[in-house]
Amino acid sequence: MIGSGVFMLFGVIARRGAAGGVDADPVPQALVITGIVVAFSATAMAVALLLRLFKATGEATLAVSAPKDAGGDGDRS
Amino acid sequence: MSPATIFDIGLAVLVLGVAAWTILVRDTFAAVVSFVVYGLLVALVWVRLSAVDVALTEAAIGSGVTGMLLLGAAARLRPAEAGATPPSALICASAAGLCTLIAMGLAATTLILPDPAPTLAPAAMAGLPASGLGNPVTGVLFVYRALDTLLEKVVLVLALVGVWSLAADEEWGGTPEISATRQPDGILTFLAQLLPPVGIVLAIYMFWVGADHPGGAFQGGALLTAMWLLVLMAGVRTAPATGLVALRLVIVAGPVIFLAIGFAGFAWADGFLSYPAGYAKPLIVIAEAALTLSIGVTLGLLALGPRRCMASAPPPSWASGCSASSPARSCYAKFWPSM
Amino acid sequence: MASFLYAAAGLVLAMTALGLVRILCGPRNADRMAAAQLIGTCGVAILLLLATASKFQPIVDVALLLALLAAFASVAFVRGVDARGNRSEAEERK
Amino acid sequence: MTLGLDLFTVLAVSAGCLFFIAGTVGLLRFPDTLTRLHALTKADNLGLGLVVLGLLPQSAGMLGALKLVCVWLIAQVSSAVVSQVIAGAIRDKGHES
Repeated sequence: MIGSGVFMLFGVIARRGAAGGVDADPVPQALVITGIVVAFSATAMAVALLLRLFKATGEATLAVSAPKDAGGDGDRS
Repeated sequence: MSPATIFDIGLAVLVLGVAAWTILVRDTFAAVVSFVVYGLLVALVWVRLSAVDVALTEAAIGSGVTGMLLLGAAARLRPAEAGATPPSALICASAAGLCTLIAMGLAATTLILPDPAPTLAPAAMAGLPASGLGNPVTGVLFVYRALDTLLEKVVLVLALVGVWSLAADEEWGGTPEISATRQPDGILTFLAQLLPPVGIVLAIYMFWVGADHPGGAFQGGALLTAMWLLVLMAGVRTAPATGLVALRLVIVAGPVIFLAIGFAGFAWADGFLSYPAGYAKPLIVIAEAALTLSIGVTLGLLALGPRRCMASAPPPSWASGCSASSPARSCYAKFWPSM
Repeated sequence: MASFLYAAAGLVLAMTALGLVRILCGPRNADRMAAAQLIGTCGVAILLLLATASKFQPIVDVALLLALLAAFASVAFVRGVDARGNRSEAEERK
Repeated sequence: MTLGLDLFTVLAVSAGCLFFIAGTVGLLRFPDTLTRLHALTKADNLGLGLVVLGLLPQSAGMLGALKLVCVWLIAQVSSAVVSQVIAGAIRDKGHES
């Protein structure tokens, strides 16, 4: 969620950088496309980690000290 | 105010509302569904920001494939949800405070940009005619900032390695589990047989027009992923074993071909990742074709995750059921060769 | 003409907002999924209207992509429900 | 001629919007999940269909029009399948899910 917010700021910058006959600056756009794909791979990694934790311990939280949100995937998104 | 302005304001309010709801809601499933809707609305925002390439990527990856990944995780984690304790108020407050602070900082930076905002558009456009491409975003991805694109592919492959290494030892190289119960006459099978051909045509179209119009390897690859996952979810085909050499070859083919073209730049052009004059467009199209396939497979495998059986459950009996042969399989063999 | 199309897109967007209420309230997950489907179709309609209003044809491609992926999340949802069902059966057997 | 086509667009798109409103109201007001599914798929597809019909005269040439119709057809198929599948899930699970 935070990531896509930052991406949209990039979008605003791109739109304001319209010049040279294009509607929006292509450089931030290309960065955002790359960013979306990398964000997805990070999410996939995190979900795999969470599922492995769930499989190993039977719960989706790190029970030892800091209680983390079990629906972490929702937040992480 | 013109209707377009009112539309934009409404869209912005809606996006903020859905974002807030997604974060605040306690039920995991509700959060995931609103995240999917959020992705759709963000794609609309990108369209309004004249960034159609990004809108395509967001619609396919941000909303489609991520949604599927999170829905699967939500379904698997449901047993854990009941016993979960909500985080303490202090943690919530400090996280919210920190996020607000960062958001305000970023917004302020965006707002205080000088009025003719700094732009690299002229620089990016200057190199475009030489490459023979018509779409500035593809131009940036494959000419101006080709190194970023190459490294991103490497990140994808690394992420996949990471996801796979989370498999338990005895499951290493196994087939990713996907909950598919195949019903030969089922409506889902019908959909999984009807949509993918259309999707594949559209993916090729997107990769092809990517040279001159919005589209490209990422969007085409993500669409391929979605179609592949649809087929897997309907149980028309089974997922490939992650240990297969052919599968791994497909995954690395994209980056390797791109890298080879990059190194060829030393021999025939000015240096790494520079294209010889006149051959830029064909080379880019070749690299993009390989990348489309690689991205499609890698994203799909990332979404599938490692082979994962629930610790409490015996090997699912229906897992064998979905590999039962059927007429549909032979028809799909051309589209989905067993990798 | 463009103004009218923007206004129509705005109206459909308002319907999207109303559809969100169903995602918020549920009460069942199937309701949420149905609402998501409605919002998907609304999104396609909005994109088509915007494409014509702004005379920028590639937006239709986004609509095409969205229409193709509309079924995707719902199918994943049903699979998730099935996975749960299968697991509980497996636990019963134990 | 142009005026006629524009008028046609306005009428068809307005009618489409009306169906979108009807579908949303149905989704919000109908008493249970199955009737809500009924409301949204019927109304939604008709709504999208009318919007597409209305936009046809404005589209860029024959191919543009063909693309619009393709969008509608794909949406039609997936919407029909999805409502079937969701309804099936409800039937299998009873009132538990």
